[in-house]
Amino acid sequence: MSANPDRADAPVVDIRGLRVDLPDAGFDVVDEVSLRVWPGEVLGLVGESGCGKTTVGLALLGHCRRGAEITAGEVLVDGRDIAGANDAELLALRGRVVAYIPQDPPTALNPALRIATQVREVLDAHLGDWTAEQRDERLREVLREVHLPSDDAFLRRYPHQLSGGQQQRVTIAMAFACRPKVIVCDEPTTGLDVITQERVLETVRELCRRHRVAAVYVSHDLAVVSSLADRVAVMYAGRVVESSSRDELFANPRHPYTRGLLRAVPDLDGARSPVGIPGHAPLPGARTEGCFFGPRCQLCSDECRREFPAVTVVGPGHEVRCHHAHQALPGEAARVPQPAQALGELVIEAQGLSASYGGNQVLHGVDLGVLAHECVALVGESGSGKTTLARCIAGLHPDYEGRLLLGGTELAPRARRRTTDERRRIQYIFQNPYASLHPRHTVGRSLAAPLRLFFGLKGSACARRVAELLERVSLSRAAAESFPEELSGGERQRVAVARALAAEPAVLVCDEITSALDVSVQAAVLELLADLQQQMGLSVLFITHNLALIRTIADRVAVMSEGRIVEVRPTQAVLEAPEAAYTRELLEHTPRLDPQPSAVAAVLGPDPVDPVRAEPQ
Amino acid sequence: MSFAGTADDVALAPIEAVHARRQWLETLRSAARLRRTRLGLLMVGGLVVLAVVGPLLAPHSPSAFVGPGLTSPSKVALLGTDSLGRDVLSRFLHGGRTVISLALLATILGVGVGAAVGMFAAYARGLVDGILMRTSDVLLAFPQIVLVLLLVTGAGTHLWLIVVTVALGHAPRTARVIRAAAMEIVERDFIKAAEVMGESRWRIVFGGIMPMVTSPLLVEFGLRMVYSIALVTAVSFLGFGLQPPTADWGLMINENRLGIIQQPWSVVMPVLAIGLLTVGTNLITDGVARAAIGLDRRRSA
Amino acid sequence: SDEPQEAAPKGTPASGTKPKQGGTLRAGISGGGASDTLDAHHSSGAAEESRLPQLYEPLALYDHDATLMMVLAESMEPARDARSWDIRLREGVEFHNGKTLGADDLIYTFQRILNPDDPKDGVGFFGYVDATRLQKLDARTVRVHLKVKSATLTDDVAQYFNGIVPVGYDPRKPVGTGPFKFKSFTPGEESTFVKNENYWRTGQPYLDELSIINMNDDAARVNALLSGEIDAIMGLPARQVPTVENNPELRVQIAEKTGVHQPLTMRMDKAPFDDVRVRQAFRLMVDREQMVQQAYGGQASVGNDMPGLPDPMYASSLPQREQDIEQAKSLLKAAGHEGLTIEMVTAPMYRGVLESGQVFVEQAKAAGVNIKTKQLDTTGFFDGYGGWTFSQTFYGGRSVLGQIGFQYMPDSIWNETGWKNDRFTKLIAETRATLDDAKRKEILFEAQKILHEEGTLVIHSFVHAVDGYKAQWTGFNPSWTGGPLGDFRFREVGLSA
Amino acid sequence: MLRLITLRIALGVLTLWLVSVLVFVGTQVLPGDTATAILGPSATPDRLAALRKLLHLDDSVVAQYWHWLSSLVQGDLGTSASAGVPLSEILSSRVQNSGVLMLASGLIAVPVGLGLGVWAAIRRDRLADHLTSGSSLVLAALPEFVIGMALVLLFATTVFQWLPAVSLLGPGQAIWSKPQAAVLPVAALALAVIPYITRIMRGSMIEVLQSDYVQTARLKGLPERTVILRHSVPNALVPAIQVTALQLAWLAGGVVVIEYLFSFPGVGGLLVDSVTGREITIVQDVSLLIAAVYVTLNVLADVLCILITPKVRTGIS
Ligand SMILES: Nc1ncnc2c1ncn2[C@@H]1O[C@H](COP(=O)(O)OP(=O)(O)OP(=O)(O)O)[C@@H](O)[C@H]1O
Ligand SMILES: Nc1ncnc2c1ncn2[C@@H]1O[C@H](COP(=O)(O)OP(=O)(O)OP(=O)(O)O)[C@@H](O)[C@H]1O
Ligand SMILES: [Mg+2]
Ligand SMILES: [Mg+2]
Repeated sequence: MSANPDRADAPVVDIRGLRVDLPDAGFDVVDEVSLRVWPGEVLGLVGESGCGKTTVGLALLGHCRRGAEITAGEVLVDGRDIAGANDAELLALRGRVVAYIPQDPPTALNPALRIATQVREVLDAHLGDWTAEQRDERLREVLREVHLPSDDAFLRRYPHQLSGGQQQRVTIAMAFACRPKVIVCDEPTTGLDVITQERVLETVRELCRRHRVAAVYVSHDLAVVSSLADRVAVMYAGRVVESSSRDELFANPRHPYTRGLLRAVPDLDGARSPVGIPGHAPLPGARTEGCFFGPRCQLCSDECRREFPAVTVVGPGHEVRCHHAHQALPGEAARVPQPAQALGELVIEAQGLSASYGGNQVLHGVDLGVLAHECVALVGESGSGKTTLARCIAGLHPDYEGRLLLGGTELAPRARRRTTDERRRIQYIFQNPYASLHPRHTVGRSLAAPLRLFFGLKGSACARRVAELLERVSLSRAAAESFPEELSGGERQRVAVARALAAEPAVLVCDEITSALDVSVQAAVLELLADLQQQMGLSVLFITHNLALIRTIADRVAVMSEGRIVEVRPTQAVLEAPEAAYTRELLEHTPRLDPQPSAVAAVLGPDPVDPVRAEPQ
Repeated sequence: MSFAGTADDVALAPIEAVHARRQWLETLRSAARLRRTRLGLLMVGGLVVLAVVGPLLAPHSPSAFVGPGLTSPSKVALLGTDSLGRDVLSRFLHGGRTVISLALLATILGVGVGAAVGMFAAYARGLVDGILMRTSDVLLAFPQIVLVLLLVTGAGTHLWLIVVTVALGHAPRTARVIRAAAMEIVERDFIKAAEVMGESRWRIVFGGIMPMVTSPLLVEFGLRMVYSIALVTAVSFLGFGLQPPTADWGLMINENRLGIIQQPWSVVMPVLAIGLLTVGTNLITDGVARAAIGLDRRRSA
Repeated sequence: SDEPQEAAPKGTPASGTKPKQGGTLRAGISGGGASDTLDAHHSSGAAEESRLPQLYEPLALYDHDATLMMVLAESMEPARDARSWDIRLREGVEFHNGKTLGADDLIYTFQRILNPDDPKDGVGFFGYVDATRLQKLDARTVRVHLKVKSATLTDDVAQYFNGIVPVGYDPRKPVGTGPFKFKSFTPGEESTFVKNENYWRTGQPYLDELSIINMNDDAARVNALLSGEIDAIMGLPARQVPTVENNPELRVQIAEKTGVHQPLTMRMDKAPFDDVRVRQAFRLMVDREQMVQQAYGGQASVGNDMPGLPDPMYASSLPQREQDIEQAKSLLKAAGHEGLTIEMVTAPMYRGVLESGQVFVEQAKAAGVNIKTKQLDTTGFFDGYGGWTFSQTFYGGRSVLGQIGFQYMPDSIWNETGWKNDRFTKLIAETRATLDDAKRKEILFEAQKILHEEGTLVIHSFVHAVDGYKAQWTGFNPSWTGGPLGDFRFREVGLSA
Repeated sequence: MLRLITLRIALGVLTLWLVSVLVFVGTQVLPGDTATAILGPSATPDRLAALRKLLHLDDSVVAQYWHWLSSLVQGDLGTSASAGVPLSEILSSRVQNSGVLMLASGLIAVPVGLGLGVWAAIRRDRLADHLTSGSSLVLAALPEFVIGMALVLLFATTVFQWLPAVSLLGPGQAIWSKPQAAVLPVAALALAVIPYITRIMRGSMIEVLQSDYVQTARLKGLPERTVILRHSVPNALVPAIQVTALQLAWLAGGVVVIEYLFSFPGVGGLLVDSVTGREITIVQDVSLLIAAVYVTLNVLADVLCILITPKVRTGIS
């Protein structure tokens, strides 16, 4: 893997000092971005959401979303400056020289056009001098290359008639159809399950290699990038803060953000617990003076607060923008594994649960129980029925057969039909904290609702309890008066946890509660949940499709596939010796941060042993 | 703003007393910053003021005869006389109250009922939704003007009847719009969350769903108001609405349409006023709609 | 009194020259609707009034000058006891289908009108004719037996909706003896007629074709005339008279002396009008001159609370009642109705009604009377007709005696105010029995005096009939009845030579 | 897909049936009936009774309803109570005239409205957009009779005298034989409808232009024409079709006021007259007709949307 930045041949992509502004709002989205990519090379562009990855990716095609504008810098693609190109030149470049694989294929494909039309029109637009037969031939060829059928019946399909993976392959086919020199992949695998993701990644990798295409691969997932990229650039708040070859970056990260990010990534193999970075990344317009990472940085000094660090070269092809690139991170205090609490009897139990949507049965006789003080992780690929099971338990999906028992008594299928106490004892935390809190209610009002409903609390008694709850989830009391929109995703999810705790429940059902969060924030929320579970002796049903998470949190793991539980065993046992073939497959395809765990372990040091972090800073 | 980490002691106010910024106020406030809204407010505000204080300014009684019919503007009658020889200016100054108040009442009633029905239908789903929507389908298919004709002819001309018929036309339309908006809301997790906790239906609909549909509701209110004004005046214009000798803009057009060549003022003034009123209302509505979209976009960002 | 007269083509055009033959007239009328009909014996208003006379003709009719003229009857003679009449039909009159008018047709017509299962409008006028005893004396003479005595059969049949139709008449194939033959008909829209070449009045009609177009909206009608879409319109609103007059291509026709009136009705058996002083007060509240000016734009003559202005029998020597607010107030006070509030029921039944109502409401304020208007639609209004304590109505022009028989007798169908005054009733009976003209006039004067003093109607004005037409036409002769467009006698109309 | 369409049509029929009940009940509440209207104030009780018997007005309401509906289904619109002519005769020319009015307004309004909408969306925030949006904002607000009055003042009476202020037609005279009579009413209706179509089309077009798939199309290097015509317009049409159908359906009712204003011999004027004249059967027939137009247009719009939305079209099969 040649990560040599001093390659003799010219880079095919050369971005110099790119700045994209929002002229109306009066601030920049990205600035001072310089990147180079050589033919046949994959550059991984990582960063948390909102840091400007897509903006940079689109700038490579000379495109800005409405309201944004390239205001400085050059974007040289194959020697031509895209930033200064006129409309006609852009038309000729896009799709032909530089192509784009969009983030979300269901919305990126035109729902009203057949896929053949959508692939074919790229060829028609750019290969006008070819004969129709030649273009037809290329159409089928490129479909074969992305491992899609190329028969007429398939060509006549509409996007909605394809699976998510197939849709993504169509967009890849469109991008590769004219054999461009550069492709920009904007998180092409987000939203795909691990197995599909792996196959799509393989396809991209293979095509880039075969056609010597340079790729800019945008992703927020370090594990994915580590398995694909030759070189990696880390972005934070609109700036590239570190870039280097992949191996160097993972082995020797220098920016505190990169290091924090690596620590926050949950690890499937190791016994290392993910550690979050306090706070959250600022959005454009909310960035501070000096180093944007300063407020979250443990090394932050006055210098950092004053000015944004310039580029420092710390090694061959390894550039960092940090005043403290050479300083070691203080030893992170990490959690002591709590002595396992004695597990009690079954708190909640599903017996032979079969659920369906209309005529479509998605759960087939599921038996699963959670003991008192126990955390059971429910894993399985997307669409396997995890959410459906959770909704049944919560009383949101009454269309099921079989029985649900809470402490031995059968529950009514519909939440409304259950007693207040039954409703109180089961609490459900939703996947998306952006959707589960009423946007027009203050945090205090959201928290007051369960207090009013379950304990009849009002007035200052209620307010006092709200304040307690907020403190319990490490939020300030002042947060009671804020609206969800004023909180970051992680803070919102804490509020959601607090709301569930307000009911003093016996069982918490957590449906992918971290999947909408950035890695650095996800780790912090997981820590909080694990602490609470231990301290309050809650039973938790923790649903996730991210196997890497379960080691940290779960006592037992239930693996679900196509509406059936295929394996339920203690976590350690499942991870080390999976019994079901399906479990094995899942484990195999889960991307790992680095093929050589020892290297990472060396960087991150030994597992921190400090007591629980009560509050992130 | 970040609330993480700091445990500073804030005085504990009862939750209910915590001042919740209302979405609609916020929308209106940001709408008021748009030029078109201001223009609309100016137009509507001016006409409302005119309607309210107009009668005090009127030089004559709106029903008094000040000269022969259809005379041109003179010292006595600044805008001339209408077909019966009454002062056009005085009648014009008196004629706004009925239009504005009837239209407003009809809009409040129709949009209120429609919104409640729409939200309940969206929330209840299934049979209740089916019945409510079928009913609204029937009401929608029933031509509104026929409804007005039948009811007014059947029960005689009563102001409340005009209000009710116009409202009856609005309710199903509003119900559809609000239902469509609420459909997506009821699927959101925060509604599910309230449901799981066992909140009452009433609270879910009015506390949970309603604050989420204030933008479409405001826009709908504006649109319906425009339509109310048009309909109330059209009914009077057709001669099925307000009764003489009421001074009313719609009626004035109908009464004096014939004399438009000799004495255009008695028609032009009310036509102008109605036009300004509806256009102004529409400008405000448009501003509100834009502001609402802007706020929502900022919020989802 | 109503001497049978020889009916000859008369009515020399009041204006313009004698018409020449040919041409198509498009006349705009109002009052039509979906319930329009061509049935010879049924009328729901002005629309039928305009159409039926073109197709059908009755035995007799009033002429423009309020005299009675024989039409299809050659003569109508009462028996001495007035229990039967002999009717002799005109000779050589042909129906549109070529059949000659005869006694059987008359009998058939009377039976059709008087059919107890489906009585027609005429019943209200000569319902006293015994339909079972219609005696054919010869080919064109019929003896009609009456259930009660009547000396006024000639007056009673003199309505346009009593046209003689042939035996076996089918309204869907309208056949009569009129000056025009049926061509097409769409209710509420338009009807067209073509010249009856065999019309018995030689020389008439002048027109080749006639088209009567219904346009209820005044503005539409006026616009149509101004833009030349049509040739003549009835009911030109007073305010439009100058516009039309100023147009050199158009003419205005005003019939100034008509009996058309739009009175206010006060039910005398209901409070407060059971007190004659209240009725008198109401009559004193009207400023009639202002009424004429404001409500009718000057196109009306002041009324004196009695009907029949153009009739020579009209009591014109009675003093004209003037507005007297003080007097009205004191009468009301005496009756205990100071500051009275009352509801006036009305409907847009005819142009001018709503307007005059509004003027009255305004004028009543001066006397401290607060009138609330309740406007119904016309059908709704007439559905409850006779039940309204205080309302408005309208009447076309009739003779004094005709109107009295129509409205003022205890058994009159139109007696919407419940007017009943024994002395009045007696005087009218006396009038009817009296043969001497002068004597009759005297008695009738006495009766009219009672109406003037105690009556239940406020007859504030007599409305002019105003028509507009293109200057090239002639023959629209003003009629005392106020019947528009020369009483719809289109047979007299033609292009000026 | 067929199932979906069938379901939609069945719902339409159900709606129509409910409307028919409502219309029938509605017409029963009118004071006075056909008989009083025909005979007028001079009616004596015997004459009324006789006529009522003749017109079957004494039958039970249910029987009357059944009689009306069953003959209607068989294509018999009933008979004019007074004129004795079949209502189909009275109605047919009126329906034709109104139909032509609606059709002409629709044929003008739909393409103009859609075209302006697309144009304004493409020129978003530029002068063309501001002009279009501004004028459609104003026009959409103005009541149709105000627009009509303004047109009359402008083109028929006060400013220019180019066109007739009223639309007079002979019986049986078809509107197309006198097109100038239809110009102003058609213009008034079209002007009342266009802004709505423009606004929805602009809005939905803007949404589509901001969609990911249009961005994808642009990033594929497709010419702007293709991006607009192939990728944007067809997808933007779906919501526009619904609104357009509603607007065209509105025409069926809105025609009443405009017909009154122009004395246009269509169903609108007939309706007003018939209510006053208690020609109940006409009121019922016309109301149902307007409702049928409304329902049919909506069903058509839905079917059209089903047909142009591949997801729905192929989804259920
Ligand atoms: N045209 C625009 N108008 C307004 N805001 C914009 C625009 N383009 C980008 N932004 C803002 O700039 C920030 C960076 O956006 P961008 O989409 O590039 O981030 P990203 O790293 O791709 O995020 P994600 O991981 O969520 O896709 C975001 O907060 C976004 O809201
Ligand atoms: N509302 C719904 N109507 C119909 N089918 C549904 C609905 N929700 C889910 N399904 C289907 O039920 C199956 C199980 O869905 P479920 O959401 O329970 O899966 P999941 O395991 O939670 O997936 P993910 O990891 O993507 O959240 C899927 O095939 C899905 O398509
Ligand atoms: Mg992105
Ligand atoms: Mg799920």
